[in-house]
Amino acid sequence: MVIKKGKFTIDGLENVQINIGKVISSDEEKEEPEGPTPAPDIHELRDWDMRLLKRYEPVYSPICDLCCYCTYGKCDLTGNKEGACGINMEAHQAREAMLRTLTGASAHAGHGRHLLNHLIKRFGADYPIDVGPSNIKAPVTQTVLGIKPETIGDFVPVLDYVEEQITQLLATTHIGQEGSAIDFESKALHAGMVDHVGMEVSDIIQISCLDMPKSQADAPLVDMGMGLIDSTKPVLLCIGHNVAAVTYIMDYMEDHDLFDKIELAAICCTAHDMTRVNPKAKVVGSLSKQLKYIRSGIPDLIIVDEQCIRADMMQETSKLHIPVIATNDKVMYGLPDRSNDDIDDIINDLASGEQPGVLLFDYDKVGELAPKLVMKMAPIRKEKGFTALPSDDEFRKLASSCTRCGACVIGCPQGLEIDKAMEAAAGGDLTLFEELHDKCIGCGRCEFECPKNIPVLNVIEKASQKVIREEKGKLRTGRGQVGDPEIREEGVNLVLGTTPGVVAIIGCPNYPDGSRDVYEIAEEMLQRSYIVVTSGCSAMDIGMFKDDEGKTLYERYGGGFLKGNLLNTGSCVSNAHISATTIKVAAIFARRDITGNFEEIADYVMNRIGAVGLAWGGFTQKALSIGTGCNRLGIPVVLGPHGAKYRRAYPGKAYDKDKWNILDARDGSLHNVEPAPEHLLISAENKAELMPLLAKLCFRPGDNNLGRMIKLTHYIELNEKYLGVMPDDWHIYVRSEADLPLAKREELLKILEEEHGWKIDWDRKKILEGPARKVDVSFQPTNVPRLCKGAGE
Amino acid sequence: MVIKKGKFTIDGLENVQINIGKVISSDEEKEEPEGPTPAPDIHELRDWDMRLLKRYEPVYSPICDLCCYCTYGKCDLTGNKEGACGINMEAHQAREAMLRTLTGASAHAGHGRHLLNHLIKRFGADYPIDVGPSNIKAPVTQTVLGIKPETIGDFVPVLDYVEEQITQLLATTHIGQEGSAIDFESKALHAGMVDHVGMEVSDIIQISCLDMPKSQADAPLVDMGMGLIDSTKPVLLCIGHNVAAVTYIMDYMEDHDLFDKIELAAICCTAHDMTRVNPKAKVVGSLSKQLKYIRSGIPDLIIVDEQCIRADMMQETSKLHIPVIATNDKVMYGLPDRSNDDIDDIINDLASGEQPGVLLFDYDKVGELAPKLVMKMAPIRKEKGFTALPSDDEFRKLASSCTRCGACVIGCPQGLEIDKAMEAAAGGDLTLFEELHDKCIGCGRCEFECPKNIPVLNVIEKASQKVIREEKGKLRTGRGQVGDPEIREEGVNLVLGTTPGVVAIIGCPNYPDGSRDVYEIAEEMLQRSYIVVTSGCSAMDIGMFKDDEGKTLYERYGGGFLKGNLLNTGSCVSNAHISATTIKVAAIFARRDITGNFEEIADYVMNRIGAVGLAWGGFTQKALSIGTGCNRLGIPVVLGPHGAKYRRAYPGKAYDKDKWNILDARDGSLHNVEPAPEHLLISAENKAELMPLLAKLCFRPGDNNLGRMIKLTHYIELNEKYLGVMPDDWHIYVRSEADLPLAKREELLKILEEEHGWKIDWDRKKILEGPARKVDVSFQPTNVPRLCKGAGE
Amino acid sequence: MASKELDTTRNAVPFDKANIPGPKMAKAVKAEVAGKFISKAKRPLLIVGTAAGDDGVIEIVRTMAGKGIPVAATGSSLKRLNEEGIDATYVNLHALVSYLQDSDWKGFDGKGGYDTTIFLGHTYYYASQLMSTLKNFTKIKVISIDRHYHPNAGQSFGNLKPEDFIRALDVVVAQL
Amino acid sequence: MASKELDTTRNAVPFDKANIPGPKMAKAVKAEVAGKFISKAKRPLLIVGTAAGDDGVIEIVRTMAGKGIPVAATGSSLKRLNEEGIDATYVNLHALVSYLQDSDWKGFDGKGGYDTTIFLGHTYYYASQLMSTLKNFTKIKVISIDRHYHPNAGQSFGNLKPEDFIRALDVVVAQL
Ligand code: SF4
Ligand code: SF4
Ligand code: SF4
Ligand code: SF4
Ligand code: SF4
Ligand code: SF4
Ligand code: SF4
Ligand code: SF4
Repeated sequence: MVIKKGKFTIDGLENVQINIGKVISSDEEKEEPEGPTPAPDIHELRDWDMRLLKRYEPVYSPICDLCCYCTYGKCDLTGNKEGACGINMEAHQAREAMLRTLTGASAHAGHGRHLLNHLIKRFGADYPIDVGPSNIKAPVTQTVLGIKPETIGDFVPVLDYVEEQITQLLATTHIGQEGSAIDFESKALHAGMVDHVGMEVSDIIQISCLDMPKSQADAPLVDMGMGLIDSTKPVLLCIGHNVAAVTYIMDYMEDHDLFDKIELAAICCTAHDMTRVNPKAKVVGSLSKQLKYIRSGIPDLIIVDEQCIRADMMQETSKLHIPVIATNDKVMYGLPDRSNDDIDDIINDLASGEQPGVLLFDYDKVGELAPKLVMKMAPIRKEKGFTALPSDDEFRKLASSCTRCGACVIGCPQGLEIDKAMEAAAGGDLTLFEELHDKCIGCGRCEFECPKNIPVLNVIEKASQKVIREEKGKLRTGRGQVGDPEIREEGVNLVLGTTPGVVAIIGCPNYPDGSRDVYEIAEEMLQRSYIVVTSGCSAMDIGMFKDDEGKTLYERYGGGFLKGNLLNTGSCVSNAHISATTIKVAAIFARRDITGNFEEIADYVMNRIGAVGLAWGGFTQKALSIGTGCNRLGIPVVLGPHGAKYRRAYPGKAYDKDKWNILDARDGSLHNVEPAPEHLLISAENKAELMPLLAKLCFRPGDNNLGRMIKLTHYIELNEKYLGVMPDDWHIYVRSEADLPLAKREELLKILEEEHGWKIDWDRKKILEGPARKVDVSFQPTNVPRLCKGAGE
Repeated sequence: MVIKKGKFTIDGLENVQINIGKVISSDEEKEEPEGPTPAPDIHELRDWDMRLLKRYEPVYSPICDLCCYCTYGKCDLTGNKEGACGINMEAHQAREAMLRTLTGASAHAGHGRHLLNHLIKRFGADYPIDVGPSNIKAPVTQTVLGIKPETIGDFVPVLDYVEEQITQLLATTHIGQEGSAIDFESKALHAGMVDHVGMEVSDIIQISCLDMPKSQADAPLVDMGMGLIDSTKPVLLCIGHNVAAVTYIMDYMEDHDLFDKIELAAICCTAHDMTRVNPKAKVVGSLSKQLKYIRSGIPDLIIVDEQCIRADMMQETSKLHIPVIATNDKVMYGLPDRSNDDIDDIINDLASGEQPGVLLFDYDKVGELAPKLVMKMAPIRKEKGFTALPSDDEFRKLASSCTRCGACVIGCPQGLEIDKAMEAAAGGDLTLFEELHDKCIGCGRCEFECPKNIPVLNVIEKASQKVIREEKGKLRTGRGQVGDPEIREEGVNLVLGTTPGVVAIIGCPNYPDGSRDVYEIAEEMLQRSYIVVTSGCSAMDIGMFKDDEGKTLYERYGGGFLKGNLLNTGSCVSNAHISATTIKVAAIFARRDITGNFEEIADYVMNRIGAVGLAWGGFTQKALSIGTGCNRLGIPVVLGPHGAKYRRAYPGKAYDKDKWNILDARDGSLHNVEPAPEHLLISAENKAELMPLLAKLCFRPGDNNLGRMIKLTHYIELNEKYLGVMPDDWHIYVRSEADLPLAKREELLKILEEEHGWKIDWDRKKILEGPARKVDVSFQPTNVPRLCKGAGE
Repeated sequence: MASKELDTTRNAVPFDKANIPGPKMAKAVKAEVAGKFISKAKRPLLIVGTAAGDDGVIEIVRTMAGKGIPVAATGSSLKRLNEEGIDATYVNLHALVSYLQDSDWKGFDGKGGYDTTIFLGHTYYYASQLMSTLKNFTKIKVISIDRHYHPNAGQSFGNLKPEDFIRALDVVVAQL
Repeated sequence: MASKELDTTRNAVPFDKANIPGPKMAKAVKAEVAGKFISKAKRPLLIVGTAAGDDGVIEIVRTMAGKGIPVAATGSSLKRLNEEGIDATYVNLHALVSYLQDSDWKGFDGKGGYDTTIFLGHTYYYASQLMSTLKNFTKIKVISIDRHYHPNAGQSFGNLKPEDFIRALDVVVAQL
């Protein structure tokens, strides 16, 4: 008898429903012991959190001194006062940061659940997981929950767990719950962790069911950029994150040979996922292109699903007669639900403008209707030439009507000097606007401030037509996970340090100084042989710039998990593969048991794996939760300056020696070590400050000499390059002369002697005295007492 | 073979886990057809919401003109501008109100899940539900999910559903999701509905497992009030909402005959639930007593669980050497987890003050430790006389040191005139403070504002010792659901109107003018034969006042579901029984199918059942979610003036005739009816305004003449009593002379003729012309087209 | 007259310290200015709340009503106003602002909406919230002539001493 | 000198319109007052950010450093300051405020913490957030002598024209 999962009834017992759970094979069972914390509740990893938070003490930067959670308030908490419920500023800020982290986690989990319900309906719960050549198929899930899913249905209890935790955590933001900042931090870290579970589920199921690249280093390159969309064709634009509905459009277009006739393009993560499903689709760009592209009037039809979609969609599109089809109940815009109506009726109502948009939850209908409608709309729209952009004449008039009052500048979140650009443009000089265009995130706030009602964004876009036409890039489609074989190959380099580190450039386009930054950051780190991993909007912006030969970074660098490679994991939810990669290194390279064993793995990652996250333009709650999840796993994260508005960071205090004691797992002995990683969550003000910081945050106590030497080289070089001097703390990362870069060894030894008073044996070029600790190749750094030999005896 | 629920393995197939789900008996199956929306997703009841919201258009009252959700912001939305993400003020306010509603829902659901996990572990998933003499055991669950749970384990998928919905809804607060205010309202209503499910689960499982009163009209009376706690005994104070841990203390105390030796008292809903489990426990009072009672220094030990607990607990208690035991991971205060430690060690550390508090998740230990510890603490503490209250001398000095600067007044959420009271007290007159004491919600904000560092609350409490000593009341312990037999008996009176309505006084003590209001409101409505239902903090405050004979309302009025009775359902989660009662009326009295049939039931409730909710001091997110859940079910709710800070209400526009068209289900014909209920969610400024409003909101289109006559009588009388005049809109509720109160009929007919130009046949005392519509006894009012005969044909 | 010493623009901080709505807060105005402003309104509505118990305030209401400004009595103020013989219409304040948002509303007299609302005698935090509705979602001008500074009004007095309050109101009505 | 016409207290609204933190916002001060205030600090720290590119500003930094005020260079300002021969210590601003919160921190010179921080040359929104930390969680005085009004400082200039800014800074250093 072959027993399979599913629901059964027994003859004669029709009213009894038998559910057969997972069928466990005996050898599988024995594979790996379950760790101490499968599916942990809020408090079960609290000890680990407290270890982190004792070292990386939270710093709060309120963006508001008030609390408005309940109607006892508003309460003024200025100066760490207490509100009417007794909460003080510190705890409230921690609560706020937790709530926003949780919001991010819920966005991913909610997306995952929607997709899971949909894919189970479409493919069945037994549909097998296939992520590529990996035995560890769901590393985050396995580490957090102790579950090893084999089919997509196995993820149902995984999301049950995530949703239970989200509910518990949201409950703690109610008045009169948690009163302690530090415990809110622990809860935020918990939220971040479950976020990575939710993301992993979301991405694995879509990779498996929708045949996306499966750990594919050479995933196809796709066209990207406003300059590459052929606006003479009908342009069907998809916006959002959840590819469920859109796949039906692609299938329909394939079946009906429409990819030549229709320009299928997308913005945000739906663009990633569409191109992962079918690289014939095109990518317009990151979130900041959204309003700009709508205003251009080019899209003839817009399909939205969920997340990072302009809330003013209907206001914007209806003016330009672009019909909108909303396909997800998270975003309904007050539109009528036409799911049960006839396709032709809907098309007529939309094409005539009778309805500016509709809800359509029947994806078969979406698949058929969208191509038909866009082909109907395009000639109508193109004939009328709908666009929000001013004509040349209007442009001049608008620029001249500006009084340089500066209201727009004060309204602009980037503080861009629109007034000056208007002045220049009025005089015929567009360069200021062209520069401003890349820094402008396309938010539209300026327009609400202008007393002259100048449509500022339209003016910017009009002025930048020349540069926009040149916006042509390439994106390597999301490759999904890093495969086990790649880990086996590269793990050693990473831990030895011949690969100096992994820099994960993730998140959104709220950059302080335009999108070129992320390109330059990636390029510099790639040239230095770091592995650069990317995803989401950053992955797109990185592909928008080219070298002198016209090549993007995706064309110049390989996509494998190898030093000096550039990996695009995919959409936001594929960020889970980044944390998963560190877990895999622990599992495969270091042979750690991962099942339900979060603390040990995080401890390993923090002390051994030189990976750092960068959310340079991160502004969403998702970027916060992704970062916070990385933090709980021991991965430091750097934020751009806007990130200070997340209200809380975890900087380290290098000068406080007590904070840098760790244990040697071999004997439980205490060692005072260098501050590595120095910070767990910190912001940087600009790219120049960021570069050496990234290098510094790749130091780990577990570095061997070779690795430390390489990391030190880059740290010193980047500091010199960007801050003009040797860093003033490089020496604290030196444990012996073997840590010193060969080429500079003598010079550095001299500095150590002269400036830091170290004792040097110049004959042997050896350090005799000075370093806080010696290197010991078999040192097993850990922050967790129970992991030490002899613990609990 | 008897098949039961549970997990099984089959011999020889040890690795196959077989879960047998609910065993369904054939006749049960046939009982009631499943309605159209079992376990509805966000959008499945949207049509119903749109019907509600079209009539009761949301009104937004921002408490802040900014949005600070993401780091694109803060954004200034003043004047309905858009933020950087494109959301406008209206949609953002709707989002905020949704988020806070959801927060309330998550608090209840999180509580429910914690309790369910705990009770399943303790009693087994098969433990049967027992709520008293009812066939409809879980009316809300059945209506919303289409599930009829029999055992507590049957609630597992119910909470899975709730948590999934909560996650989906929280996801929509992420940037770039819902952009429409009206759809955020629909989502808020969805959140409110699932909140009632979560509450129902929480209360039913505790009623069933912990042997609480089961639909018991004569549930025992218990002592209540600070004046009734014997402070000479060791005082063990429990605070919160989740009775899980506390039951172990009660069991231990029973087993060891300690109820005579220890004063076991509680604040907030834990007080309700403790006394429901064991009426030997005492009730200190509502939330507003919390800080006051701690400051008195009387408690020798405090046990906290979750919700509505002072966030400054540890700051307050450590000063007074009151140890704290935290028993729930939602509230951990940064305390050390001692769950695995020896009880005596913990006792020593707490008694010595070495640790001001501990976490203890092992409830067996809590049960034993708490009584032991409180007996150890009491002599120590009482000897030292710990209290925060000033001595007589200090009191005079403090009052005199006040400079009457008024900073405290501006800091006080109630704007209480502390400065004047200080002045009077300095002159020896305590009356102003005694008056202020009842209005003071004990929040402590004043103290943070005083430049002279006067501990204002301590001064208030000291000044009010005389009145506090007299704070002695009685509470009828929470009775749980209204039983089916009671509905059978009373349903007819309710629908006929001989019982003029149900007024549910629920929620928190943030009253505009002190707690006496709720007592007076209840008394007036009881005297008028309304059924008054209550719960939570309001239920307590109602019991704190007495008539001339020294009797509380609970002693004066019966506790059955009968006109002129006062029912305390219990703690916050027992609010679900209030909505459940309306569902039961629909099911039992009107024989409507309720299973998965939310819309039809809500439509019935809105048009037929004269029930109104009152959250007079509601300030928490839970009060908001409870109210919002009532709203979706068609029950209007009134808020106290602080409720305007919830940011959104649903007032009706009586003057806009188009809004008051409803259908007759018999033939689908459209009828313009009187505005009943006039509002769905509205605030009132003070009690005088409230009273006639409550009466008015009991009107329903389905009223027959007798019911309308009685309701009209009370409406007119209450208006005259409190506002001094006949209401100016009483006539619009008159459909025929039979609607007019007998005693006043002639007088009223005259007014109708003279002031409103109606035509009267004075011989027959009949109205010939005037009313908007005639009464028709078999009119079947509905707002749902598909419920009309012939619909869809 | 005494207006020289009376400066109603002082101490213009929210009477509830935490009630800071955002960048747009009421302009603190002198009593004369408030009076002139009201006198210029085409369709003013005086909204009198429950806290209008003081005799002095009632006299002001009487005067303003006498000058033809319609009076909406919110909360339970109607009782007192009726006792004083002042003509007023009861309305729930929350409902009233929803009517005011409705461009189709014809006002209490059926002659159309109001362009200016004048708040007097209100529970501070309650009125503040409902002014917020008018501020953010209507073009209606909101002037508070209450004793405490109302950030959500368009114009307001600062926080006044009781005696200055009545003096200020006298100055206001003198302009009508 | 030109201080008569120069009023640095004007236009004291946040340069980011929505940056209204609450009831406590920086006092807008005159340049002389700012200068005197700084001169009275026992342990001042000048915090210079990346936006301090203007020559005029650099000269001010030089002067202040010359008067013995230690300079913390945040962001990437160190490079320029070093090129200009101004002694400064690089520190990440976010990290710096965390050090300043630590009463055990001994400062860059090991002689103890700072009682006054002076902000100059910063990315507006970034500095605002980190001033918020100091404002809410320390007793350290925060004075912004940047060009735009910083509500989270204790004292700040209003929003100044570029030319007035340099004049104001001159007035400040004249007081040292
Ligand atoms: S927390 Fe946000 S919404 Fe609340 S008062 Fe502050 S800025 Fe406004
Ligand atoms: S949650 Fe606390 S601090 Fe916030 S508004 Fe309510 S009482 Fe005030
Ligand atoms: S659209 Fe661009 S210029 Fe306008 S406010 Fe936003 S970022 Fe600034
Ligand atoms: S707000 Fe308008 S008028 Fe003023 S500077 Fe900006 S674009 Fe010019
Ligand atoms: S990277 Fe950020 S902005 Fe881009 S789609 Fe993801 S969450 Fe949205
Ligand atoms: S959610 Fe929208 S309105 Fe709110 S801060 Fe972010 S961008 Fe601004
Ligand atoms: S404790 Fe009482 S008097 Fe003090 S602010 Fe709170 S409500 Fe007002
Ligand atoms: S703040 Fe202090 S000094 Fe001022 S009136 Fe209140 S109690 Fe008196």
